[in-house]
Amino acid sequence: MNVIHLIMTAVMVTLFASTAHASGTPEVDSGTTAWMLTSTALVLLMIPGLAMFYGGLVRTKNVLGTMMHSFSAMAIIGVIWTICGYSMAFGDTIGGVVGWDADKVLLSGIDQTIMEGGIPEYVFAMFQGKFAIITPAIIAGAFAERVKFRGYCVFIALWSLIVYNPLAHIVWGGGFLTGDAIDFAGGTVIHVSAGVAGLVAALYLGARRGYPRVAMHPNSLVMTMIGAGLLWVGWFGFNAGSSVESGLKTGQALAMTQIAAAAGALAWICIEGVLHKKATSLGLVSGILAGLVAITPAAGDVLPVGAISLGILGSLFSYAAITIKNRFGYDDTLDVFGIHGVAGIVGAIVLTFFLRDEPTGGLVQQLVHQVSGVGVAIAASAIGTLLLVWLVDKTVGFKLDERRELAGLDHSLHGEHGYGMLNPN
Amino acid sequence: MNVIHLIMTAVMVTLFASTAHASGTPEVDSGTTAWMLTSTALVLLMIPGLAMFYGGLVRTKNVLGTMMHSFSAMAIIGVIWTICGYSMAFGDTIGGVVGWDADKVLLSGIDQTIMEGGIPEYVFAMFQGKFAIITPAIIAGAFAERVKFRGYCVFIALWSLIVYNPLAHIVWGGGFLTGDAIDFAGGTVIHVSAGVAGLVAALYLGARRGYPRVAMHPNSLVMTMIGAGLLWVGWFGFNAGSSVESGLKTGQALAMTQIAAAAGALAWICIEGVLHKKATSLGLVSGILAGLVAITPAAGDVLPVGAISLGILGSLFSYAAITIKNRFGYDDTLDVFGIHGVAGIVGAIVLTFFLRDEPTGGLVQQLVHQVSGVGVAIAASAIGTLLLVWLVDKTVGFKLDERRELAGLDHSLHGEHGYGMLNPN
Amino acid sequence: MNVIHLIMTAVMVTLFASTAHASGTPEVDSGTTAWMLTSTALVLLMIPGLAMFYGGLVRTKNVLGTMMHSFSAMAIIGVIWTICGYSMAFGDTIGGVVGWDADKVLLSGIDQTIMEGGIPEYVFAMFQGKFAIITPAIIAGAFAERVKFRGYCVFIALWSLIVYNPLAHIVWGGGFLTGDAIDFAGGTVIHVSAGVAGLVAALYLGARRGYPRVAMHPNSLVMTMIGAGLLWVGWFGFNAGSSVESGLKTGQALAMTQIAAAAGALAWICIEGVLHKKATSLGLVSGILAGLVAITPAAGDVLPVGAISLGILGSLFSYAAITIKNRFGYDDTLDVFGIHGVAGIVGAIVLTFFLRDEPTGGLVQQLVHQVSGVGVAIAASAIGTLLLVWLVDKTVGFKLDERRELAGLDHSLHGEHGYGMLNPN
Amino acid sequence: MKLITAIIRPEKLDEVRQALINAEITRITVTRCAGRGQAEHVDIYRGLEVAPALAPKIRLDIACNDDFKQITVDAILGAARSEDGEIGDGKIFVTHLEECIRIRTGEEGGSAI
Amino acid sequence: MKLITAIIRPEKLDEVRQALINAEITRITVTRCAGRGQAEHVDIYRGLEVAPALAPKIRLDIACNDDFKQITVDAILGAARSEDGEIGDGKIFVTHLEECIRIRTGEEGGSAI
Amino acid sequence: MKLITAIIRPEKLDEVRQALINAEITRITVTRCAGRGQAEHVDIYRGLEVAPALAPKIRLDIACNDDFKQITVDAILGAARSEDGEIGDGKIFVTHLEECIRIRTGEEGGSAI
Ligand SMILES: Nc1ncnc2c1ncn2[C@@H]1O[C@H](COP(=O)(O)OP(=O)(O)O)[C@@H](O)[C@H]1O
Ligand SMILES: Nc1ncnc2c1ncn2[C@@H]1O[C@H](COP(=O)(O)OP(=O)(O)O)[C@@H](O)[C@H]1O
Ligand SMILES: Nc1ncnc2c1ncn2[C@@H]1O[C@H](COP(=O)(O)OP(=O)(O)O)[C@@H](O)[C@H]1O
Repeated sequence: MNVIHLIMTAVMVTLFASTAHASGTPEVDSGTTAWMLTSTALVLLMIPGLAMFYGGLVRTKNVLGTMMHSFSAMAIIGVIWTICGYSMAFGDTIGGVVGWDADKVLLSGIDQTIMEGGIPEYVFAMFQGKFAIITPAIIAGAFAERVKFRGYCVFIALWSLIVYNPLAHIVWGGGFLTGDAIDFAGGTVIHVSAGVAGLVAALYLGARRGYPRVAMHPNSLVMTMIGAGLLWVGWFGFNAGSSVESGLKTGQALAMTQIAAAAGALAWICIEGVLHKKATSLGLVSGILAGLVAITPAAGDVLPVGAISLGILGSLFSYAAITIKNRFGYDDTLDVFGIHGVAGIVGAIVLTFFLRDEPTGGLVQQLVHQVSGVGVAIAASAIGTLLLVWLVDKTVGFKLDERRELAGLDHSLHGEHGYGMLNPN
Repeated sequence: MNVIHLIMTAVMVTLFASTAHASGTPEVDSGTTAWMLTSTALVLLMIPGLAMFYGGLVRTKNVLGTMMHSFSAMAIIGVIWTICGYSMAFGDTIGGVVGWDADKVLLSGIDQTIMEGGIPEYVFAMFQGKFAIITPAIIAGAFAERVKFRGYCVFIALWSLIVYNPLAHIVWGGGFLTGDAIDFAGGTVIHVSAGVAGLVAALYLGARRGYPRVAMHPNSLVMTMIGAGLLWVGWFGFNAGSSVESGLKTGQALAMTQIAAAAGALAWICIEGVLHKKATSLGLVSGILAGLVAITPAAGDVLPVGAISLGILGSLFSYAAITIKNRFGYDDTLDVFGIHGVAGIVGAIVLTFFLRDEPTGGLVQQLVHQVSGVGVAIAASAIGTLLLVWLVDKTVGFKLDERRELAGLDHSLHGEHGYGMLNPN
Repeated sequence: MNVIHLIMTAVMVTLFASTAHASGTPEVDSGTTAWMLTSTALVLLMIPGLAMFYGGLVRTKNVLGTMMHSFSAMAIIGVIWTICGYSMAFGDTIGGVVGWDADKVLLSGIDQTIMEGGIPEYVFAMFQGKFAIITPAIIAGAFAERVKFRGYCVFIALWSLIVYNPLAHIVWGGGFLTGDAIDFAGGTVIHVSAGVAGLVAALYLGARRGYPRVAMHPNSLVMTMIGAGLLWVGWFGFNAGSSVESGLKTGQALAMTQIAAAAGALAWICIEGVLHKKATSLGLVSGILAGLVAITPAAGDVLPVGAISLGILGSLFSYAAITIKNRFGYDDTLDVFGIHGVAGIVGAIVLTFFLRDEPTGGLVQQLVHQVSGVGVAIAASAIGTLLLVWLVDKTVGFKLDERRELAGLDHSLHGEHGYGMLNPN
Repeated sequence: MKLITAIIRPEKLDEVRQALINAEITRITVTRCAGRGQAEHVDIYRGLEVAPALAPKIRLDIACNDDFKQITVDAILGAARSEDGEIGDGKIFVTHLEECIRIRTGEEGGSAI
Repeated sequence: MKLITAIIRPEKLDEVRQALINAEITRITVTRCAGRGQAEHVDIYRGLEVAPALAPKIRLDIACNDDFKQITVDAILGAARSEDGEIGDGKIFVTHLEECIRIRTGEEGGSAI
Repeated sequence: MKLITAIIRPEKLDEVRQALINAEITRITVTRCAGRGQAEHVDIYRGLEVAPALAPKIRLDIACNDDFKQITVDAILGAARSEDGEIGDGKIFVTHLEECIRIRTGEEGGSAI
């Protein structure tokens, strides 16, 4: 075995001369690390993307306030995640419900850690941190144009601690669902939970003043479209990065993401074309989103036919959900539930029928897993959100008073105007 | 040979422990894969980039309609490419003109394939798919502000099938020109063919109502500039990704892209400075584009001096072409031919004189290859486009009627307004 | 040793079959190359990001002119860097002050070079070139809204040659400070030097007409926010790319960048919340920037606690500096000194107390190194800038005359309008 | 006929329009503008008088027959005033309208309003 | 002198300007605005009366001497009307203009128009 | 009372406002518009008459009492004129203002200006 040993050493020396580690721990794979670094940057790009997507859809007087919801999530959750979020989501499990690991608090013990796949744990922690950031930012769309900034900040901080971190732990971090339900890149943890949270919060807080009597026009569909473009790009990091490698699975995830987004977009403009004889730009970008959301839980595990189908079904169900919402008349400002919730649920459940490999327990068994995964996300998110919205509303206050809501968030909460150019100054 | 065998196995085990493949097929190179994934994301970024570039240049009433041209290309070609486009471009050749491969239809047979360079074939297919998407999106600029959305959709679908896929096959996919003409990243397949298609379509469809009598101002040069910035960034994926590796050739392509873009931009503002005593922002970004287009076919094969020269020549010829167009008076709305066509032709031909390595057949021989490559692209694109424009115009209709053209695409075709903020609502 | 030799050969053959090089020179590491390519693209993204950030903050009439400052830096420095900049910064040292290397002129001798870390030298040269581009683009904010375009172009060209290239050489390229002061990603070379240059130029050129009597409102905080988002994303390339690897150090740098940006943003809105009872969007994005600038010199060498602290301190000191500036009343239009200068200095000095590893010479010794690094940057930049501003002002002219300043840069220097949509045409 | 021009706070637009509709006045033209009324904020900055910044405002133009003038003015007054009448609430200007022509039909005068 | 204010459809701007130029009226001021005329769309949404949305419009202001009034009005009427006169085609308002001063020269009155 | 409407160059806005403030006129409404005055640029393009492009302008509306009219006009005239009075400097229109109502208080007439 001397020869083998020599060989191994030679390989190590040749390959990893630059890294200082002993050969016992996993070595850095520069390629995988490169892709995970890139993915982290791409998912970060989704935050300005979301800010633009949402920001363009509200009324002119609320554009900055709405963008602030996304940006402040970067600030607040960015810090919380560092302090304890990562530890709660990916620390040693406490009863399968939440994690904790003194070493991961303030990321203090992972400074030199290389993970199994060959990437520094910091990169994984930051990649996951972006998911923690984007989830509350998505929720914000449901109660856009009518909440206090202070209340929002407190809400997302608590929501992250009480809903997101445990949920991420349960599904990904070693909690009681880890490994059963297929949720490749966060269909349930992120989109279903955000969609449901949005719905609950929108119902609790009530509609915007004037809704639906007063027409509320998007201030810039142009910006919304660009935002959707950035979201699509960023989603490559979101889904393909969730493979935590740079190989076949990554390629599969990227391809399915691309295909489902295109199919979703195409489906939506076809629906509109048939029903209204007009394809709208908002429809096209909504279709992109629905397709992307629907493929998220499935990206690594279905074939192109599945991706096309999920994209189409995502758009179909989201379109239907929004139509129905208009009947119910509750005010989910930017259709967070209609798109993220519905397409997320559709994706998480329907993926069962398009899996590349027959699931080990059989289709029915898997379906049960999927449904229960979705169920847990819905339940956790609904209960947690309700509690928190109530709590925030009763303490710092959540819903804006009428005067400031009518005056607009930008002016009354932030003392600014989004488009100074409109003002002949 | 026992030792060697042991060694090989050890190497395999060490390096690719995570991949399940037998050692007979090419193994994934995580680094190359990382860069190709990134390139795919970067080229995707060019679509919103192009939407912004074009969108900012049209009149306010057409901004969404123009952006929809880019975005709907993502949707439509994204799906078509999955279904049969990849197969037509990169399948087994049928007479050197078009490919076909049942295995590539719906990408059904490439699910586990790793290509020679060590990347999953999915990634290559998606990377190439982005090129198929962007080409018709570029064409759209030539007849911006005056075509039906439905007609446009049908047109690009057919154009992709009848012109783009065969052309890609001929030059890259094993067709009759593969290997002769140097076209590193699609100077002829993409830019020349798009430029010519734009010219033909613009001539067939005729000018916008009022052109050139009525002044037609860009609605947002700010957006156009940002779009140009995103295009530059995305072009790194476009050109450097076309090396399908992550190594020396990639670095060369990236460097030349950067240099030519800078040189093109500088050249254009110098020309304007000399001729008009004023450098315009539109000039600067046009120069960026001209430089990028000119270097596209050459990015992997020239030295920095060549990149600077191609950038400058690209701008010079494009500038001249646009000036001449203004004399002729035909209405290529956003100068697709003037920039993509002309700079593409210049780049494809002039690169011969700046090649790193003396071409095997000698300069003259290579020049002939280049010119015939360009010739084929021009011929194929011109004939195919003419046929299709005529066909679409006679069936679903292509040119907008006067009333809806004057009212603007956004309102009359999509029932929306791009800038709601202008409306005091 | 026969066996070892066989092994080495096998390894080489297996791993680098695709590269044609002899085994004597460093071999390409496709993973590291992938990340450095990506980083280059990300840093390039900072230019449109900066153009948006700055562009949104000026008055409507100057939006294009301000964006042109960033974009023309891409054009001008992009070409200069290729011709001689890289040679001056990274060539063989001449007295420790500036470099020169005939081989690097026009990048002519690096066409096939693979550097130690396994990346093509082209990639390194382009990555560094982006830094050379962004530094003058940052300065431009200090005298936004009041300089001639021609003067600006000449100024940045000279500044790059006389200040930036030597400074980069001194600190990174083998000059007299290389290796002493810790400046991971350019805190002193880029941000301190740009900040000081901005201050000097602003003082020399004097205030904008009407300042501070006339209220000068940002034309689009929406655009400024998006720009800040892109800057954050791009900064991942800036900092994590500065590790020139794709491994542990890269991950550390990326994580610290993310954490400091979040902490800076959070700190700033907290300060505003406490002092004004209102968090502004401009405050949030200023905090992002301050945090990013402060972590830049430290990104690879501190722990998360340090990143949080530097982020907070960056915001605190920048906030204070801007408040004080308002007292002094000099006109640093976009607070280049207040943010880049101050946070850069804070970061470069304070990092000493948060280093991962005890510095070899002890804390005090290191502090001296840091302070002298900062001192050199300040001195070099201040003297060089003063000289150049004076020179440019006396020759081509730098400050705009009153009529054209009041009319706005866009109209009077570029003959364009940024927002055509405002004009009912 | 009268042309009633009101400058109001942007945030009051919805309320004012609703009040006008309630008063059966639905025809209206709205323009974005900026203004400065009572110059409460003429800051002194190091001895310099600062031109106070313009605040965003909304301009309403309503053409109406003489008998509708008071109704219109009252509707606006009622809805545009902030809680306890703060500076910046705006102005109403009334001018004489000589002619009014409906483009669609060419009708003139009171019936064309 | 008269001040003619026309509210027209945005898509008609080019045509109207051309018609005015043909009638030798080239001086004009154009403003983006929004409006609602015949309130055809007062939707009822679950029993609530919906304030109809404002549609983008263009406002033209033209100062002219009295004898040019009719020419101007006719030019606008001719060009601004949609094919068969649809709701939303707009209005023309005419008011009396007391003075007109050309800033460049300080000229006043009819010659300053 | 008079309603003074001035169309000026955008770049002159700051100067004009300062001049008005110096003349103690601080109340003002400002609107972005576009216009074409002396049609100096009616280009001929291959025999076609080109509708000259509209240039961005700023519209000021100032309501004032009769005795302030001349002061206001003079202030504008003084500040809005370009160095040697170039085409495009703008116009001042004066119309009669019948009523003026302050929304905040409901005051009417001269004191409400
Ligand atoms: N005399 C005036 N001329 C023109 N516009 C005026 C005048 N007075 C007020 N305005 C407009 O009305 C808006 C609100 O004025 P406001 O501050 O409420 O007036 P006041 O100080 O008389 O109460 C101003 O921003 C301005 O646009
Ligand atoms: N009485 C009015 N006062 C103010 N603006 C009006 C009035 N009537 C019409 N307008 C303006 O003219 C535009 C078009 O009106 P339109 O629907 O054609 O009027 P009508 O219903 O009388 O035919 C409206 O959007 C509005 O801006
Ligand atoms: N008769 C008019 N009616 C409406 N607006 C006018 C008129 N004359 C001038 N204007 C406005 O004033 C602006 C400047 O006009 P200008 O070219 O200075 O006028 P003139 O040619 O009479 O000197 C124009 O762009 C237009 O907006």
